[in-house]
Amino acid sequence: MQPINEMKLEFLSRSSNEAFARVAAAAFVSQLDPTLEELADIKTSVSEAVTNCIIHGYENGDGYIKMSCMLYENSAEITVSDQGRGIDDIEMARQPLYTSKPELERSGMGFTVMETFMDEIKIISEPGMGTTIKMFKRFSPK
Amino acid sequence: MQPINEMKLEFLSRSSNEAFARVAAAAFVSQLDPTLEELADIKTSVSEAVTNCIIHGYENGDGYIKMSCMLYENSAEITVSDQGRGIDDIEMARQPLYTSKPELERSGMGFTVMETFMDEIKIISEPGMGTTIKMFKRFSPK
Amino acid sequence: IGEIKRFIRDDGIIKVSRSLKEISNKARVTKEIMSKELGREPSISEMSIRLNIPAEELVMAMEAGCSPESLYSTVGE
Ligand SMILES: Nc1ncnc2c1ncn2[C@@H]1O[C@H](COP(=O)(O)OP(=O)(O)O)[C@@H](O)[C@H]1O
Ligand SMILES: Nc1ncnc2c1ncn2[C@@H]1O[C@H](COP(=O)(O)OP(=O)(O)O)[C@@H](O)[C@H]1O
Ligand SMILES: [Mg+2]
Ligand SMILES: [Mg+2]
Repeated sequence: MQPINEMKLEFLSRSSNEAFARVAAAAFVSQLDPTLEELADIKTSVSEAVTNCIIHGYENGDGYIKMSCMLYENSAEITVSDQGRGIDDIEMARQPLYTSKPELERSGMGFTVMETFMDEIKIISEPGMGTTIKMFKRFSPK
Repeated sequence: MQPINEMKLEFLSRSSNEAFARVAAAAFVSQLDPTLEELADIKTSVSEAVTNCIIHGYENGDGYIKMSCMLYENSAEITVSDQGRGIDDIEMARQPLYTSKPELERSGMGFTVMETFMDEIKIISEPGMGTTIKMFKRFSPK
Repeated sequence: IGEIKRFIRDDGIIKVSRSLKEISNKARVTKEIMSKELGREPSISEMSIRLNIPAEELVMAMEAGCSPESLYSTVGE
């Protein structure tokens, strides 16, 4: 499947960049004319993925986060990745309510939110190498 | 001078991406808390630079455009570049009203607009290699 | 809220373009009011606080109202 449009973004792992990444994804996906609710789903999922890179991937240290966005006729694929610490046990990380940082009052619901709001998510991660989240969303036909 | 924040963006040379690049730049720069007028200056200048890459750099063909944005305490540097045809005579290109595409009803005022709305612009270009525009803007102190 | 939901369902779907335009209109009015109050242009964060919308979101919404060739202005209406 050939994307009809494409962008790639790279930014520092600062919490101030979470809102920026969310708006950048929303502004780009708006080209597909989604509904408000579909756009909110995208924004929430991007927020969760980027926050995970900042807090878990780089543990609030400095690093670069990459986000790419491919648009298709009626769908979008968004990839968010870091080169941080990686995930030891992906199955466990996916469980609702599981968090490795309960001391930070994390809810452990990030991946569950992404799975609920997007049509498909894929987690690729290697300890010490980093984490890539691929999220796919189909939009209601016009 | 160390930037306090930084982002890099890459996207296809589609005219629909001009508005996207403008929003992305403005959203990122909004972290410095500019006035609406300063933001409008940034948006207009980014529009002109990106449009030039699409129309002149790639002559409406396919190519990638890069935009990067560095934030400093009270200023921002935005770089827009293409790997398209390049500019033969930069001095001439900078002249108000000069356009190499009068048949497209271009106004020839793109560089003049950037020079007016930004504090500094630098044009780096080589025929056959591409063009890079560096724009610098200082914001009113709070 | 029930009312709003019913409206959403009856109407099918609310397009992003419309909601952004509403925020954009609100922003324009707020900017005028604040400029008078302050005797200068408000900054984006001052507007963001007044409208209770994150600065980045406000920037995106304002795009909807200002340009004829904007991403959001024509589609779906
Ligand atoms: N980018 C990442 N890098 C390293 N670990 C991650 C990353 N994203 C998620 N994780 C791991 O997966 C767990 C579950 O993530 P999530 O469902 O978002 O919950 P929370 O962020 O609230 O802990 C995290 O606690 C963390 O251990
Ligand atoms: N990215 C670019 N690649 C190649 N040529 C360019 C580029 N940007 C500007 N130019 C050249 O500089 C000229 C002046 O640009 P500008 O002031 O924006 O006027 P206009 O776009 O209306 O022609 C253009 O007509 C073109 O010849
Ligand atoms: Mg999380
Ligand atoms: Mg021009």
